[in-house]
Amino acid sequence: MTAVGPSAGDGGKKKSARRLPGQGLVEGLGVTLRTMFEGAVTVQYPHEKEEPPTRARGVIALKEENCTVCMLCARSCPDWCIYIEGHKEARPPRRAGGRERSVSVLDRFDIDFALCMYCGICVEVCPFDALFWSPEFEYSEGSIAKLLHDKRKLGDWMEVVPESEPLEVGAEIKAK
Amino acid sequence: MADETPPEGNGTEAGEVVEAAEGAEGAEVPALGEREQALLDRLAAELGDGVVEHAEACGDLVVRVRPDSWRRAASVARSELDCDYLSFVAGIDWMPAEPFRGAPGGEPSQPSQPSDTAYGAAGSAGRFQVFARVQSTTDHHGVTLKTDVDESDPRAESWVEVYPGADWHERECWEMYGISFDGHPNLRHLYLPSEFQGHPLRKDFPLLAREVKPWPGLVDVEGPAGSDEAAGGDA
Amino acid sequence: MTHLLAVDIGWGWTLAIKTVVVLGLIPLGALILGYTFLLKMMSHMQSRLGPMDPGGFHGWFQLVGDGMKFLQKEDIMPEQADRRVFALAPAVVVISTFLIFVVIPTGPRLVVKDLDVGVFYALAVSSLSIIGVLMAGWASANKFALLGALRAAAQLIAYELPLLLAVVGVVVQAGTMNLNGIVTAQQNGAIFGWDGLGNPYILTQFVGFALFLVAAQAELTQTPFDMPVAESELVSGYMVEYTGFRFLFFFIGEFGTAFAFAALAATLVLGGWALPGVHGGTADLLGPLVLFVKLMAVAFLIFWVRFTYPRLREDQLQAMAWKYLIPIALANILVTGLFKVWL
Amino acid sequence: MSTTDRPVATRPSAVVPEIEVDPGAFRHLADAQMNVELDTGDMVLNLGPQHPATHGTLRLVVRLDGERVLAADPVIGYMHRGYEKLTEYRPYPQIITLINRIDWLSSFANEVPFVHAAERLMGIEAPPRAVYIRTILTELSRIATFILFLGEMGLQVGAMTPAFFGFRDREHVLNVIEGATGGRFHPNFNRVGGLKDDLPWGWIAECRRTMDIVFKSCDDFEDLLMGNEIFEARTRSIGIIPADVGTSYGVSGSNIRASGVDWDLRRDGDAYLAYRDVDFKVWTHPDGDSYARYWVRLQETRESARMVLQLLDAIPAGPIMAKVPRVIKVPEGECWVETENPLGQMGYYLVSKGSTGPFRTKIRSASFSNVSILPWLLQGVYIPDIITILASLYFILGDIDR
Repeated sequence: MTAVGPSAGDGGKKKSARRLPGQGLVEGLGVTLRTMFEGAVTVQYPHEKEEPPTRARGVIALKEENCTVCMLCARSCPDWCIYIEGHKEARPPRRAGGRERSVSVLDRFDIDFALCMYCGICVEVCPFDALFWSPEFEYSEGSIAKLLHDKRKLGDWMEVVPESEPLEVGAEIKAK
Repeated sequence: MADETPPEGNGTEAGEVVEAAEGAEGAEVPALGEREQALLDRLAAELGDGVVEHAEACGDLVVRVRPDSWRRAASVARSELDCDYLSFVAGIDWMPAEPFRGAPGGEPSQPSQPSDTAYGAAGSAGRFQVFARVQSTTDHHGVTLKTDVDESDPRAESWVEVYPGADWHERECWEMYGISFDGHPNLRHLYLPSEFQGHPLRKDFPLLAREVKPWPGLVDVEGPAGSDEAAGGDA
Repeated sequence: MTHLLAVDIGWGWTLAIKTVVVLGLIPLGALILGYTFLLKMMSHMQSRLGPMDPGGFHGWFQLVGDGMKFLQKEDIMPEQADRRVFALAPAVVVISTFLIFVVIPTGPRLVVKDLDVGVFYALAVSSLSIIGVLMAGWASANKFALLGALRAAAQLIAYELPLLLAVVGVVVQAGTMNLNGIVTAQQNGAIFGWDGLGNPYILTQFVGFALFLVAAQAELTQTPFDMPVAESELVSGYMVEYTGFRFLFFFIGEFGTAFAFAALAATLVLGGWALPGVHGGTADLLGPLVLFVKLMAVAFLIFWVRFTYPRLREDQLQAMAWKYLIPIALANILVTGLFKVWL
Repeated sequence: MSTTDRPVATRPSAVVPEIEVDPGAFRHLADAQMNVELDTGDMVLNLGPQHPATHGTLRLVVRLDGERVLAADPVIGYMHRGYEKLTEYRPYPQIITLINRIDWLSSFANEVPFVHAAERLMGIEAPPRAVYIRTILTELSRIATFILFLGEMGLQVGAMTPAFFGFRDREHVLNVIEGATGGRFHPNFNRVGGLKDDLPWGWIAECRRTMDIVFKSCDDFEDLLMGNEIFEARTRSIGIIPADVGTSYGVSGSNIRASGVDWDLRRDGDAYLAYRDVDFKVWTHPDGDSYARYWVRLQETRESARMVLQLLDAIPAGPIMAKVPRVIKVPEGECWVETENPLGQMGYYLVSKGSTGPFRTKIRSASFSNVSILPWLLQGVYIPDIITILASLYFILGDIDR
């Protein structure tokens, strides 16, 4: 391929045609006038809402029962914005005569959404399916400090976690 | 508690772990491609013993030249090799990084580099190196040039005369590594405020963001009294 | 106006009414233009809706709210500013706008002052605003403001001439500089003997009208001639240091002048207050409305161009004025004069 | 312009260095900062860091004679985040989300060369389906970047409407990107060895529809802005970059193609992504001025949309992730990977010592070199031309400062 000038290509709509003086000025006016009657694209936000895609990374929800306090998400976080504390509790054995179990109990699970980069690594690394993405986005706060959300709040967001969606043609269905 | 590997709670993928292929370079220098060999030959013909060592890195030619041939290498690359395009000039500090105090290597949160000093492709004479890449926009080849920089008096020849675009790159290298460039008209801070102390990209310059906050992995689960079982192993 | 609604009132009352009308007209005109074109037309041309909430219906209250917000704001003055000049500048700009309205007729008798040299006067006072702009730029002690003011001065002076020359054609054709006289001449004129519509000079003076619009665009410092405020270069030019109600003055001045120029253009070439077949007292009553409709049409053109085009460069603007607009205007005058003499 | 009587905006207390005025000597304004006395008739104007034309926090100290620029000195670093240092403290998966933010308008394209470098060192290859999806998303991010440029350029030369058109039409492209990756601006969708997820159902059809919008949008820009005589007057022969000067400064991408250099890494570089399977044209323009840069980007937007349509037809079925270890360790070695990003040549020189994170990452970002030509380019132009040139070079501050 060789260098081509503006008149040699086929990409422009009308690039090579000799144009009348002032034609561009009139066409410009035409575009704005046409747009004026085309109708707006604005979504009047508080009155009407756009539906974000299912995959949209809006907020991280926590399913507390599944969490085993393994700290994997906290360590994988690029920002170190997840704070986890927990303790061990002894539980009676599942079967009679079995060994006494020791269960990790989550005391604290905070995500600082002011620091969070919404990268989703924590959701991805969680081996126990305790973290989920939700497209929910309406949780702004008046101050940055209030963006630190605890496990109760994160748990509430489990309600808005969407069902997993079907994949496009040709995708290999991965068993999760 | 700081495990060598993350807790393999479910182990679904543990069996499928595939060992990554070993490094592209073995002990012996692999044969260069035809085009790379031609480039190297022309460089060597012009620079003579200015060429110290060469290597191949992922299909690219890496040539280490003597510090006093550094600018000459640039003009040869520009005039003889048709490398009219300067991609970048940068520095590198080969000093082993301090081991991360939070956890030993393998942690997902923070990599720990090996503590032995190993020099990359085409070797190095010491801690600091300057490397640069020039390319040809017509023949579509490129070469990475490296030169050694004395640690006690880090300086290299400037490329600004050959490639005016080296100006900012060398300024960046100067403030980040403290490597000054002889012949640079205007070596002053590029990114950092002029009163900044230190050279941030040197390996002995700590990353403050990682110092002021405790590593989240350290805050660990306390087991019930008498239990020394690791956390996370139980589901 | 002394005989308005057939009531005789003393000169003191007349003066008071006139003052209130003129003083009220400018901010009102600025509001109407600002809302209709800046907020709504521009929004829709850009696929937006613009403000929708304030006031309920399509955000009509938005600009009033903005104005009130400006009044509450702190009056900041730069430390290095020339304080008196800085404070005076916005007033000078607005006053020049007020003065234009003195001569614009809204009906056969509805005019504040029916000057014999009305056109001349209107264009003369409109250029007073340059002084205000220069004062603002100089007094702000800001380089951007200074650059903007100097650009404004150069530009406004360069465009006084085409503006004036563009109008001369109309004056020649009407045979009077009295604005009411021009309107009457259009109303009583005839197109090739057909006088159903009168003879709006836009038909014969189309070139003059186009020149007037271009020059007015430059006078108003609107895109494509908005270099003095050039938001992407000079970040607002001479008004960069103004806040609060002083900035509001500039805003009113900008849109008020646009209102005035649109009214002037409507009067000069669209027949002003005249509606075919309407005469006498009815014309006095309907006149303001007719003029308003016509000036909105002109303003639509002005703002349509403003929201569509990019900005020229200062030197290109000068070249355009001296190389093209002035020769064309002179030619227009010549042709008009020839027709006037020979026909 | 005479500014002799009154110093404008200089503080009386400032220490005033004596500066001899010799236009040639101000090639590099080492110490011509803000507080220079104006006793010589020149004026030092400080554009930025907060200025509407600098896309963020670029600062330009320009020395003016009237409105003519005698010398210009770009001051960068107001957004320096030290990514090269940060990468040394993070493992590979976390770095992908970081480098998203280098050129935030085309985040996806930033990720590609990095994962490529890691993959090459590890000796693995992403499966074909992943490669195709990567290519599509890269081109989509190119379209998103350029559409914004096509409007933004209008705003910088004074036309407000095109900017809104730019945002309006880019929104469709961002929606498509978000639909697949979950992130509008920061997809974080690449993984070493493949992709995070497969495409959602219906995405291909949606993407096709969006390409129609893109074509229409390009036509709009051509009518509204590029064909406009005023726009031509503002951009023709403004900021001419000769080809040899451009390359020696490292100017790349559309900027250098607008100078007639027929060099596109998608076609000319090491084979990467699926570009070898796509039929596309590399657009160049001989003029090298601002208009040429706009023209080239407009054509490239259309070309990218055509490429996306081709790629959508040809997506192979299969897995989207190669077999990679659970903890990614890149073997010892060095690798240079460069890609044709929307803003130009983006490259990573990755040095690994066999750990879970890189030992050194040299990030070669396009805007850095593109902007480094400014002191040369801005000499002798007028103030409005500065803005035109800045806009036509099209840089992203994050891409300069890294």
